[in-house]
Amino acid sequence: MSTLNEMISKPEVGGRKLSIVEALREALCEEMRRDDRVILIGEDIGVKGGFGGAFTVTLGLAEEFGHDRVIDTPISEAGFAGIATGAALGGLRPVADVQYGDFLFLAMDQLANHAAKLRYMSGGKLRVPMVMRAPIGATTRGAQHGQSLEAFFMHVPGLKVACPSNPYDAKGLLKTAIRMDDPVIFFEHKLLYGSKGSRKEVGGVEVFGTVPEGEYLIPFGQAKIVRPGKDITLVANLLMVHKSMQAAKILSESGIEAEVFDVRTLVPFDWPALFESVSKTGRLVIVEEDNLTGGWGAEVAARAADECIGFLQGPIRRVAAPDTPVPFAPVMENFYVPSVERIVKTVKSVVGG
Amino acid sequence: MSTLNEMISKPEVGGRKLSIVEALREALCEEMRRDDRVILIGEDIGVKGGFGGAFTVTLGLAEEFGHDRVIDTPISEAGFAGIATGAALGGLRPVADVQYGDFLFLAMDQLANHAAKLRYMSGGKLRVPMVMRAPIGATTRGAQHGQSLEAFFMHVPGLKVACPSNPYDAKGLLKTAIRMDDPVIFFEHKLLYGSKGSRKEVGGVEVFGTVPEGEYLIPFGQAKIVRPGKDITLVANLLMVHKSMQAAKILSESGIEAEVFDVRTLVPFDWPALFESVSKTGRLVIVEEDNLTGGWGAEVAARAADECIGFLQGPIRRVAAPDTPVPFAPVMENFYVPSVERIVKTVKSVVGG
Amino acid sequence: GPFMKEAVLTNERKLAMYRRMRLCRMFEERVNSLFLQGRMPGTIHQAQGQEACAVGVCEALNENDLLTSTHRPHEHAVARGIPVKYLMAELFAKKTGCCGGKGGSMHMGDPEMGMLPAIAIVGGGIPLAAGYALSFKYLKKPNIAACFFGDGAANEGIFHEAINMAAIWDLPVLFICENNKYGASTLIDTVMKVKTVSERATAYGIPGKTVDGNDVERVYQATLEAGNRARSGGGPTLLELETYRFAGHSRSDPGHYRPKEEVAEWKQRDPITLFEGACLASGLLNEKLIEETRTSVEIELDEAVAFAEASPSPLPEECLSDVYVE
Amino acid sequence: GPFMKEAVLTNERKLAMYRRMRLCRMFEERVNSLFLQGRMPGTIHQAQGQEACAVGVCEALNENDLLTSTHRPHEHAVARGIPVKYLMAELFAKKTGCCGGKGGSMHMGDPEMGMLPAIAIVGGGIPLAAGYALSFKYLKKPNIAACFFGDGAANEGIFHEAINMAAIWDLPVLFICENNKYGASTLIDTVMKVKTVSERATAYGIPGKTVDGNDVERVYQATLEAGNRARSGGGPTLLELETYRFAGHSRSDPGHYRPKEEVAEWKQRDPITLFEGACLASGLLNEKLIEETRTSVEIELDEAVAFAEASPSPLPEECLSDVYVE
Ligand SMILES: Cc1ncc(C[n+]2csc(CCOP(=O)(O)OP(=O)(O)O)c2C)c(N)n1
Ligand SMILES: Cc1ncc(C[n+]2csc(CCOP(=O)(O)OP(=O)(O)O)c2C)c(N)n1
Ligand SMILES: [Mg+2]
Ligand SMILES: [Mg+2]
Repeated sequence: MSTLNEMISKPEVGGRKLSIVEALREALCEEMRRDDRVILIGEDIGVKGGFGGAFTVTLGLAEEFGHDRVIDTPISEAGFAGIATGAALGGLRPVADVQYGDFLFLAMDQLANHAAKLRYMSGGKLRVPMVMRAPIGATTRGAQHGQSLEAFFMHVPGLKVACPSNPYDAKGLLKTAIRMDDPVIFFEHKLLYGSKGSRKEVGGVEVFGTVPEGEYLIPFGQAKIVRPGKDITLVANLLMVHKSMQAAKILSESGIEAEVFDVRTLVPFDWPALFESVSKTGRLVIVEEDNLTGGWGAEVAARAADECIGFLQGPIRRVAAPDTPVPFAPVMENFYVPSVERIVKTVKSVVGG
Repeated sequence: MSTLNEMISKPEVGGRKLSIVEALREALCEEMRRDDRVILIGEDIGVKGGFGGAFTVTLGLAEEFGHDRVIDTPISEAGFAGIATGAALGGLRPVADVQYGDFLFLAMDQLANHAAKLRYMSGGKLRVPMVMRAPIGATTRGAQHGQSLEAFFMHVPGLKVACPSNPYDAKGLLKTAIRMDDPVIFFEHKLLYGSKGSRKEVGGVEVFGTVPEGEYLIPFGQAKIVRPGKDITLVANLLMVHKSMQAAKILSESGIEAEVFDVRTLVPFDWPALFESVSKTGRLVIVEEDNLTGGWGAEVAARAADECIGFLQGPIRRVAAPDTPVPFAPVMENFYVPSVERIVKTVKSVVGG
Repeated sequence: GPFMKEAVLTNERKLAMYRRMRLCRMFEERVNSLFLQGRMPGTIHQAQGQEACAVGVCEALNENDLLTSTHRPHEHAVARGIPVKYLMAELFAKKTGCCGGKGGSMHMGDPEMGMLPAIAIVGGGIPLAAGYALSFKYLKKPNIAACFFGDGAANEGIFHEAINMAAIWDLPVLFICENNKYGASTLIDTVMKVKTVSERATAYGIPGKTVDGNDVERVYQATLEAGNRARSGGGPTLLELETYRFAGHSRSDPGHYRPKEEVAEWKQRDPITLFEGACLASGLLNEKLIEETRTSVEIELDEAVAFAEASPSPLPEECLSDVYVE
Repeated sequence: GPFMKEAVLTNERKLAMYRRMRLCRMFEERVNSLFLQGRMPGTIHQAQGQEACAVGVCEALNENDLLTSTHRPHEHAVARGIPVKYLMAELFAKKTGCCGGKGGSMHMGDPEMGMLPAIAIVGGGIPLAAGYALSFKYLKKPNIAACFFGDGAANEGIFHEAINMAAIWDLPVLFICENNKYGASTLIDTVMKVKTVSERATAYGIPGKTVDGNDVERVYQATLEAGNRARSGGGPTLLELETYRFAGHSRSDPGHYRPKEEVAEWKQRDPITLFEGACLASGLLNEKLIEETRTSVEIELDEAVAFAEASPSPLPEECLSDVYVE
């Protein structure tokens, strides 16, 4: 994968190859050094001899910043989401995290009814500079530990949503999210974390991207064309960017040049870039791990069906998980998660048809 | 409105004019008489001298069926959603309700991670025959009491979603939901309840539909063309069906015949009927009170942009609430909630363009 | 150490508290009649009868302390000292309202006056107060957060989670339960086996205390005590104020679920009459002063209504702003 | 009245309990080695050291009672009597597994054997057990629901909401907290000020009790007692079982956050060794019987693995079924 990944996170001079876990940890570390108000709050994130969070992202940070800034919580997702929100109102910049994205449902009221709406309810007097990190994606853990949840939060006005596909974006977007004065839901894909630490996953993608030393920020709302192409636009995020890149490679062998569009942030979404790409290619396929019905891909399709209808030379199709919970058995999970083959097949059905 | 409403709920012989509140109450009453296992569970639903729920739907039922079957709960939405789920697993048919749909976020984990997935996790051994009723819609109560939440639940595989626009459908769909072996989220619009009881709302629509005496069921997954038309398909639910009907009337004066499509249930959705209508009219506008981005209308647009692309003579547009929380001030709320004028304007932009 | 108010109330402060209680009550009465005249949109949840809670607690707070409230926030906002004209304007849905017309009755508040917009999700404000207290502690500020909620909120999971975290981290926050016996139409005894809400403090290893919520001086003392404890690092307290709402749950509620005798009994213990009586007895108040207070409050309310009516409505498109900072 | 088991355990039952404890332990050990050989997908949370809880509780349940479990369900499922071959097949992700391969380690269970699929959301099973108990009470069945959860789950809001409702409605449900001192890497004392989880029962007005969770007879007696109370309309009990997990939190956890001495100490109190010792002392067991037990368990596990391996995988498309009934 690393060559594909090179194309994604444009290597910079003085950069080093990092996994997403390392890139995220570096972003947290840099921001905490830069700004005292940045604190971390979550389960098992700072315990001595512990995990550094469910996926080792915060490993070592308690040692450097102490337990006043790396706060281990009880298992109380709604509670610490609300406490992070309150602390943000009070002037801190909390970065909270749930161990698996699926647990965001426990904090849904605090995130959707409170964090997202407080600024509005106050007539613009309040700011909620908090980040909620959430690992998503199916990894043979079954129905309650494998969902993709972007669509739920993309649909909550007041929240911003990021979903990086590689270490370079992960670091740059997380640093931006932490400095942002609005609440951000920051999605990370478990299979992209990389194998450093004890948590290597079967089916994991070795994404070691080149990440520049030190300071850089990536603005929200700027998508990235990770592969230019003239025949069709493939819109994807997180793990699906990599599968789309693989599909694009295969497709080009049969003369189809796909443009791969990495959304990077769902809220705000880079609509102008999408419309430009679709107007150019005339064809659109959206690739998401989320369940088909009501996934974020539906919004992308809907916008294109409004703005680009005159340019479309074929149906807009989505490659997504079927409308079922995440199954445990690998044979079923592999059928559930969109595969490179399904992407190729769907693209051909659009280009052909 | 009542004439429009006539067209919606096809009067039957022996029918009486009922408000949606009365129709829902009658459905609960009939099902409770028919089946001992049907129980109600919620806040302030059976208290002597109380409200009969936030909108009087359960008024009088505790008197007939007793407090073992009309169970008043503490203010514990997650808890009683889970208890209703457990009771359903144990063989009862609970009909739970939240006082305002907004509070469903508190029960999101129990509904989305448990009720929706238990059957699947058990390999098909379990059934979860429960209903969760939820009043939605903006009624000058502000950001935490006026959201439309259909999209969140349409996106959870394992849940079914109903959203009736009139008394006839309300009764028939609720009876079906109660007899169904899958968990159902049943949305009701506050402005459609009708003025019976103490709860008349400003801007409320007087929907007194003709409802036949006694037994009838309306299957899920059957949309209703409430107004036939050849020029454009207007897809709507709940209150927006009525606004779409008003818009259609105005449009026909300028020679545009809109076909108004009442979805009735979002899960399952009557896709064949939608595709048939759009293939016929060649134009599609979706009208929803939900926030635009990621609303259920996006899914409708996405499906049509896949299945009907060859028939489309114009862009697919959505008339929805903007991506903001619900504002309190009526002047702002009226701007927020899709108006008849906006529907007319949007339709003309599509038919014209 | 942090600034701590005197436990003993000066006459001056007592008179101010008396006037504030009157202002709370008369504000609610004025709002009620305006609402009945159809001059206010939405619904309202009023607090007549709970003035001693609002005023007693707020009197014990410092300027930069933080207050959170509920769906029943009018008196909390008045007691916290937000000028009534901005509250009235909010209820009139005007641009000059404390929330610019975006909040309304259930979200009254003003962060610049030390009160978050009220939270209308029962229990929803509890973790926000705890989190705000975390920021106070982290930033080494001498302040506390005080969180109002009702008896009904004590059965929400968030009550459990937030109080537990405040307890283990010794956060400077007061959890103040206005126990008015009912959550909407639901009698507390039917949804809780324990006799008092404050007993639940034991589950978190923090002090719990139940006091007469209609005795404004008791409420003040109890809040001050718990507040001083919190300010000096002693952690949170669960303070239960036994009180009663004279009006229905919301405007549309005639309150038939409450025995007439019970209502009558509590009206006998009207917190304003009680405090007035005490002040009359001690000679601090007299009929003339009482009359003057009423008149000055009337004038303040007249001006507030005039201000609200004269204020512009927001523009429809303004509903699009204040969603994000950037 | 409802059927209630004898408090005094016959030798026959003790021997059965002993074998079941062995089966639990050896099942976990077998699963562990199979997992390390890469023959099982996903992750696993094992319960070696907690056998007395699983077996003591399940011994006190009747056939049609209902058990709910957690992310650490293997021993609960074995103790409940689900044939190990179906559990093994589930871990092998086979169609013959107790969940047809859709559940996996964290959702082990079989409703037809009186155990819901385990709930992997910490605390998530608590209201389900209470709701199931509501159905028992409503349908006038003589049964109870028993709900396992960990010490960490006692800080989830759902714990508060569900136990409170079970209390006010006197539901026939047992809330059984396996307090193994840690929630993942988090020491209970750091996330709770109270010394025991059972103290929290007072907040709901129900009995709370803490017993030695490594003493299977004590666990049985306590569960039976609470169960009889529940069966006869006395309502729920919060039962805390003090125990310890010998292994890491999950397969990937070396457990460095626990003092070696602590682990060693608890291993001294291995629940199986303790019960074995007692049975040897009373002459109920002898080396020969112990050896025979081990052997028969080995054979049962060999057969389970053989069954699992010989079983077909589900078809990929089968992931589309079992979402809805209709
Ligand atoms: C989470 C949630 N559930 C239900 C409601 C509806 N509701 C509004 S106020 C109320 C009663 C609250 O009772 P209590 O907490 O005692 O406060 P009080 O009204 O007595 O001041 C209810 C059920 C709500 N606003 N939020
Ligand atoms: C709601 C939720 N939050 C977090 C997790 C991740 N997680 C799984 S097990 C666990 C620790 C649970 O501790 P405890 O309840 O004591 O059970 P134990 O593992 O000790 O048996 C955590 C945090 C989860 N599965 N669900
Ligand atoms: Mg109350
Ligand atoms: Mg534990």
